[in-house]
Amino acid sequence: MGILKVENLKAYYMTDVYGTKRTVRAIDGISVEIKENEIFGIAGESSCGKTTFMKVLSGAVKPPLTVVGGKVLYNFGNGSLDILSLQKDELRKIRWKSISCILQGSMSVLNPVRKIYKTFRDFVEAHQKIEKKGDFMRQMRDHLGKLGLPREVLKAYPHHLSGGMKQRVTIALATIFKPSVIIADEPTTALDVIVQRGVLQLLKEIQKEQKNTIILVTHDMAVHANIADRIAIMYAGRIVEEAKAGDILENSLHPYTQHLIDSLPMIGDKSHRVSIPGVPPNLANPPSGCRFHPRCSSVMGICREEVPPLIEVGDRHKVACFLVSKESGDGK
Amino acid sequence: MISTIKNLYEHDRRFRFAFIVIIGIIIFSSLSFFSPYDPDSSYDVPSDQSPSIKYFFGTSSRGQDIFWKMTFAIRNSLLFGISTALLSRIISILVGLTAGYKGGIGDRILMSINDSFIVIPILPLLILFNFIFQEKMSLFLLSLIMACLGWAWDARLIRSQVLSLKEREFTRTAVYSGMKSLPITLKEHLPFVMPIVFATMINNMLWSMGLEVSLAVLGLSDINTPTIGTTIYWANQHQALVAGVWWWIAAPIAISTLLFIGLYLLFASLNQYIDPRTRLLRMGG
Amino acid sequence: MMSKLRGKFLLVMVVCIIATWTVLPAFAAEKMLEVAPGVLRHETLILENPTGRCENPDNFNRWAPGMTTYSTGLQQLALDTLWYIDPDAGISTPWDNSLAATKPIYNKDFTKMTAKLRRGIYWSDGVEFTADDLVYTVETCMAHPGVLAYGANFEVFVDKVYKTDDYTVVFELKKPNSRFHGLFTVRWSACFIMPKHIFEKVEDPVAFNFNPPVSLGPYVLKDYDKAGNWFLWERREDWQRTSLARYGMPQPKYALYINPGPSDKRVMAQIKHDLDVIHDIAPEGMITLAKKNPTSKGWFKGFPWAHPDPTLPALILNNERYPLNIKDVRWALTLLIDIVDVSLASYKGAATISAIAVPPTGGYLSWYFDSMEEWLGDFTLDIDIDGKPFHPYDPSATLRIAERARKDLGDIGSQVPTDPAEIKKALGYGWWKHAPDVAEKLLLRNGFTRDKAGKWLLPDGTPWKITIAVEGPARPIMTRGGTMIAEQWRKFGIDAKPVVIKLLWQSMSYGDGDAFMAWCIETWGGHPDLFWFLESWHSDYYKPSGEPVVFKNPMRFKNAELDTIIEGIQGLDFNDPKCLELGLEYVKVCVEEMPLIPLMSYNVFTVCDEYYWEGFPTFENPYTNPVPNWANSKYMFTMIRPKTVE
Amino acid sequence: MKHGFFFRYCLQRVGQCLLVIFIGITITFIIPRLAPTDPVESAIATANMSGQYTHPEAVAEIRRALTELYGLEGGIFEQYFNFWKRLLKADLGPSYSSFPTPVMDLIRRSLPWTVGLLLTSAFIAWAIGNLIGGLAGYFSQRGWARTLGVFCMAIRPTPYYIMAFVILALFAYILPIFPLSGGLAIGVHFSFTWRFITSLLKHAFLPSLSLVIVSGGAWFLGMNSLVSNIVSEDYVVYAEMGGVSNRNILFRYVMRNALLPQVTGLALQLGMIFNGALITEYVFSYPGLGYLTYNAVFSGDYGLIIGIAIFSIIGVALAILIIDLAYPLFDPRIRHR
Repeated sequence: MGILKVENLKAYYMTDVYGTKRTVRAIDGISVEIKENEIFGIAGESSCGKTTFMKVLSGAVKPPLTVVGGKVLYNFGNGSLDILSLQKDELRKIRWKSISCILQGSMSVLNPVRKIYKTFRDFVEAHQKIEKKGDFMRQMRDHLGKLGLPREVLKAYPHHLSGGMKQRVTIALATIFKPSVIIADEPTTALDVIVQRGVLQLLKEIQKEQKNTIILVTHDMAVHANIADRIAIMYAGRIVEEAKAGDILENSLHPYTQHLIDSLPMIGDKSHRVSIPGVPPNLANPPSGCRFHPRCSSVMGICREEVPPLIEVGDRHKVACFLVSKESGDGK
Repeated sequence: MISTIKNLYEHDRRFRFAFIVIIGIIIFSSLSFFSPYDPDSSYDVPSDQSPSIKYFFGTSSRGQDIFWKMTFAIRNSLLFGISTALLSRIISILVGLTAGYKGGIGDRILMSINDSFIVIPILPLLILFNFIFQEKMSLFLLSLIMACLGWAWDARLIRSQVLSLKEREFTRTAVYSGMKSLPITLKEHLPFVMPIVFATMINNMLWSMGLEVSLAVLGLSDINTPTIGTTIYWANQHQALVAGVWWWIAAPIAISTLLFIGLYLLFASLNQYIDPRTRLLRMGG
Repeated sequence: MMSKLRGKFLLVMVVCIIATWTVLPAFAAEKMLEVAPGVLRHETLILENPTGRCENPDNFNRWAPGMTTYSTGLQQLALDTLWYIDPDAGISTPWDNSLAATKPIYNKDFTKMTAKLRRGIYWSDGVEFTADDLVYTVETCMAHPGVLAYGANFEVFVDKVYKTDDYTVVFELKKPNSRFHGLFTVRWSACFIMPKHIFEKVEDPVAFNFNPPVSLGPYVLKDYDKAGNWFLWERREDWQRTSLARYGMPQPKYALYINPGPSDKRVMAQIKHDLDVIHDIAPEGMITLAKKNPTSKGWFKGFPWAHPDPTLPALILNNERYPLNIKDVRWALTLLIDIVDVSLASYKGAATISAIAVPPTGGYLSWYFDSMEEWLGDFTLDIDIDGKPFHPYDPSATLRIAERARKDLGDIGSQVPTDPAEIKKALGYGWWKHAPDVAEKLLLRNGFTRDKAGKWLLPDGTPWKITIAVEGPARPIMTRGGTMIAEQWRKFGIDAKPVVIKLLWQSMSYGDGDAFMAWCIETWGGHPDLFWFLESWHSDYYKPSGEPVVFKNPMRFKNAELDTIIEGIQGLDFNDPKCLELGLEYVKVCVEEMPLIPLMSYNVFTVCDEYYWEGFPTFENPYTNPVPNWANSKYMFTMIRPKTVE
Repeated sequence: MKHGFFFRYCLQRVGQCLLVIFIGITITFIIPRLAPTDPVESAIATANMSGQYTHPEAVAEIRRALTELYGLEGGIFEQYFNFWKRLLKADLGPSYSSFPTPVMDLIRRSLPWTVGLLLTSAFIAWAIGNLIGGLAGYFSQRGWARTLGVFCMAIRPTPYYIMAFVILALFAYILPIFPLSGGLAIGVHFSFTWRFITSLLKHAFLPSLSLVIVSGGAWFLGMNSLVSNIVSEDYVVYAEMGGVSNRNILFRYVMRNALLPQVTGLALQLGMIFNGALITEYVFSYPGLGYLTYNAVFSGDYGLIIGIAIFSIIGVALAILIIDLAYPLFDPRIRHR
């Protein structure tokens, strides 16, 4: 089995403000399995539940977010571990050592009034005792050096660093303990293209060296194309397609995936990019049946009534669309 | 408006408490119109009677029924607070909108002046004012002066609200469509600024009524007009506490504390209600 | 982790609370055996300094302007002058030759006064007090008129001052003055004598702060607070070489004058026996003391307790303001006052009221009030009521006050006297009738009218407005009284309003207002002579409104008959019995004209705690004025005795 | 370049401070000119009232001498100019009730009391209010945090006078634990002795308590809401994910950042706290500026009142400047740029 198995996960935001009760079904039945030593990309438009999914994967579930069903099972080589049923102390033990995160908005994840090395020390100290300050500083310098960061960074405050630097520092912070799983949520979003490329390169190198699994979330298909081994496409709280990166990019089956791919700029392609018509659905009141049906150009009657199941159609290629399941169903 | 109140009333305990208290106090103060006694008269009833069925809050050493006296006192204090708050709102809206909209050097100058007014200790100035004006100092003049000194904090809040509004889509649209800045300010911004104006108004009332108590206790207010402060002043004049007429002090302190807490909770509750993040959740964005 | 943190937090809270409650009572338990290190409580008399906190406590130069330490014991215990007149019976007689050996000796036409001085009086630094000190004092003050106290007075009158021997000083006056000795006679204060040997060494006697003060009295300054809250005096080793030694040794080894804070705090302090002599408190405070502290003693054994100062608070009308310039109007306003309510409002009934323009205190009861009683009863206003002339005097007013007070005071109501003779002495002789009907007639006949709502209009049809200026919290009693009078007038339909004026004395001086709750009639109390205040009522000194008044005529009252009376007194010796006759004539003029509405004596609730000391002056034993800021209170120190000798 | 920003920040703060002083003092100059009183007559009237014998002709003499001494001459602009000229020489003129003692002397005598009371109380209130407010904001679901919140909600709007008065009545009257008034016991002088220190603390406790409760309540509420916002900041969420200890997160991440606006808040609130100190001193007869003000009002000493007003404005402005200049110590973003 893989390093992470998610079974029929459902996580809703439940709020009650001045009597307005709302349930936002941010994750509504996701099942996925991620293998060791791969870069797993998750793609989708904004507010499709990607970030929520990451939060649940990292075990950071706080009200109003509530997990209403399903399991998130990790396997770090000593049996499976449901991160959702762990006690706080147990969770603290596996955090950073086994699972670490690179959050969306990395610009503001560093405490603005704390020098970088102190933040590092806080994170390290939480998991192991620091015997000698000198040793610790040397280790950190080495670690940063490997990631191509100058040693002065340690003594700096976050506001001294550029966006790219901050992102590298965050990556450095997330990889101190060589964790098995790194969950990276939009790690490149706020960066310009050149810096973006550097950061991605860095992630790749780390993965190659540390042999860990990276779960990479971004709306940017170009990033996925660049780095991911496998890609899952999320739409409105569900996974609609999952396959190897090459399959998704060249042989996508779901109409939504096709739209995403079409919006990807190609070098030398001067044709006008078409954006997907319509807006993403309101998850507080999602459409019936296939959630993509209001925007789908190939919509059928059944799409409005029933939820298409995620079925395997090829070599670890899964898709949830009646267009496909009908075909393959017919085929059977 | 009604639905907002209903909504808040049903779902915010603080608001419910504040609403009941304030409505109660408003009803209480409007009882003054039915008072059997003139607010200025004394020795209408036996003096120094402790609270009883006949005299809810007891009677004072001046032979006044404290219950009825308090109805006038609360009414005047409320009117004083409201008039100060309304008058100072005019200045804060004017300064806040201008500074926020104009920006640049004008904004910087206005805000420097504004900040000066925030930090200048006002009590010594008010004492000086009262001292100079002596008997000419009526409650209204006092509220006018306090309005002139107490607008700055809220002007700053309004300005920051305008600044955030300016970044929004509709302002740009309005600018591109050639609207003049004043109409933009009035038509587009004011409606969004109004909730914050209302919330700060309550806070300003708290401030001005509190200061009035301080001034009156020092005898620096219009002692002939019954207010919360002058009631305490007269009780002190008659050594109510030492003489054991504690109810004379207790009544204004209890009612005003209730009123102050009510107003403050109202302010806190409204403040949360108009907070953009709460608003987002409320409207289901 | 979180629970650990919470645990710690709770622990800290608990420790804090326990610490607070164990440490605090330890603080409180500190019993007052010593007032200050080495100063034993039972050897110390603690008195209130009514000035409160002295803002410049380092300056003891009594003669310089702006000094505030006069009542800290300085003028009571350390300074001395020629003569003292006690407002009450006095230790032997009201008149006491203090530094002087005899009464003042005038020549026939009052242009020369000779003062004979006592021998054997020494300053606390061992230098003998002689005629040189007196001459030096007068000359120094004259050299700085207007800046050094009394300088201007000397400048106006003194032609020459010289000594004929070490114990005799002669004043040659520029013009006749039969009351010149008044400058050296203590009523509340007077021109005290400077130590020549100290002052002659300083460059500028105005800027000199006379610290530490060299004393001519029986005590010397031992210590004082730099913040001005307390002043500690110690009895001189050589107290026998002071003028007070004639009456024996001053008993307290130490005298401590303190600022005890506002009235309610003074009451608390006395209940804790930390304050032996209270200068003044609100009537409610007095009632509390009467209830709670059995050792607290006032001037009268029971109600009204207070010591009546020879000062007459009155409603001072500006006789130049229309319509107050009309005699009928002034009388109408008088008849609209119900003195019972005013007395209750201001003093809770504990006032000594007066219908005439002299204070009902000391010898004045027999000199003036007994003499006037019959005349007042016969006095009529020239208006007929039911065909008969109206008699405004009401001798029963005080009985009604006593009755109301008895009812209001509840369980200590029994302290209110019931014997009419006793009531008369304590609460006053009588007052004017509350007669709104007569007032109405007086007004109507002067063309005043009422509008539909019953509000009074002036003869020209405009609404009649009148303000009563009060001082507010600075003088609560008067504020309460003035507010009550305004209310009574308002009930009658006159638009009357009390206004708090912090600078009441100033605006009264300029005549800036209609009526003022204040006083301008002050007497010696122990001497029937009225010249002290009356001199400035002479039309020679009259100033119109807008110009500051000269001394004591803020009514701007001008009366030819009165001028004759004043001139008459001026030509008589201070002790001539004819002065009293003329004084009675003055009282009659004031009743006829009512230039100001007399109300009551300035009752001072001086309360003495007989816990450590006893033998304080009282109405039964009126050997001196107990009010502790009066320089006369020095006599008290020789008469009190320690109560508990340990 | 590195210090440029910091330098500009300082310059700006100093400029703001001077503006506060300028505006405040100009107001102070204008007010008495709206309805002038006559200090000469006030002095004479005060002497008259105190029962001292003065011959009628002497009154005129005194009047003349005083007018000359007070030096109230010249047109309005000349007076304004002279006003500033005197101020720059730290001369606030003479007190009229204690003439010719300079107002500066009287203020200097009272100032240490007010500064001592105000600084200690403001600091204690700030520290306690923020500490407890921070804890309560972080553990906002706990019972004690909610109880404290309700308590502070009730305290926060209470006027200073009422709070001070209730405390005085409770702890000096009903339970007579503390002295009713004054700053030191009788016979105690400034010295470093146990007696002096206990006496000082004992007398300062209640006035300071009343200030601490009212302003501490306000800091509590402010900190509480700041913290509840900051806990959802990315760096806090991230540190929590990283397993950083709760204590570290609470103090070094949450409170440390929440303190920044509270430091600015201290500067902005200082004027208001000063008002409170004046009232508290009056209630407890504490021998500072507040009590001096009270006396000045009742002795009609308007020279002194103006002096106190000017002094409080300058004092508060300077105190704020100090806080502003110290702010970079708390916020590295201004310190290192």
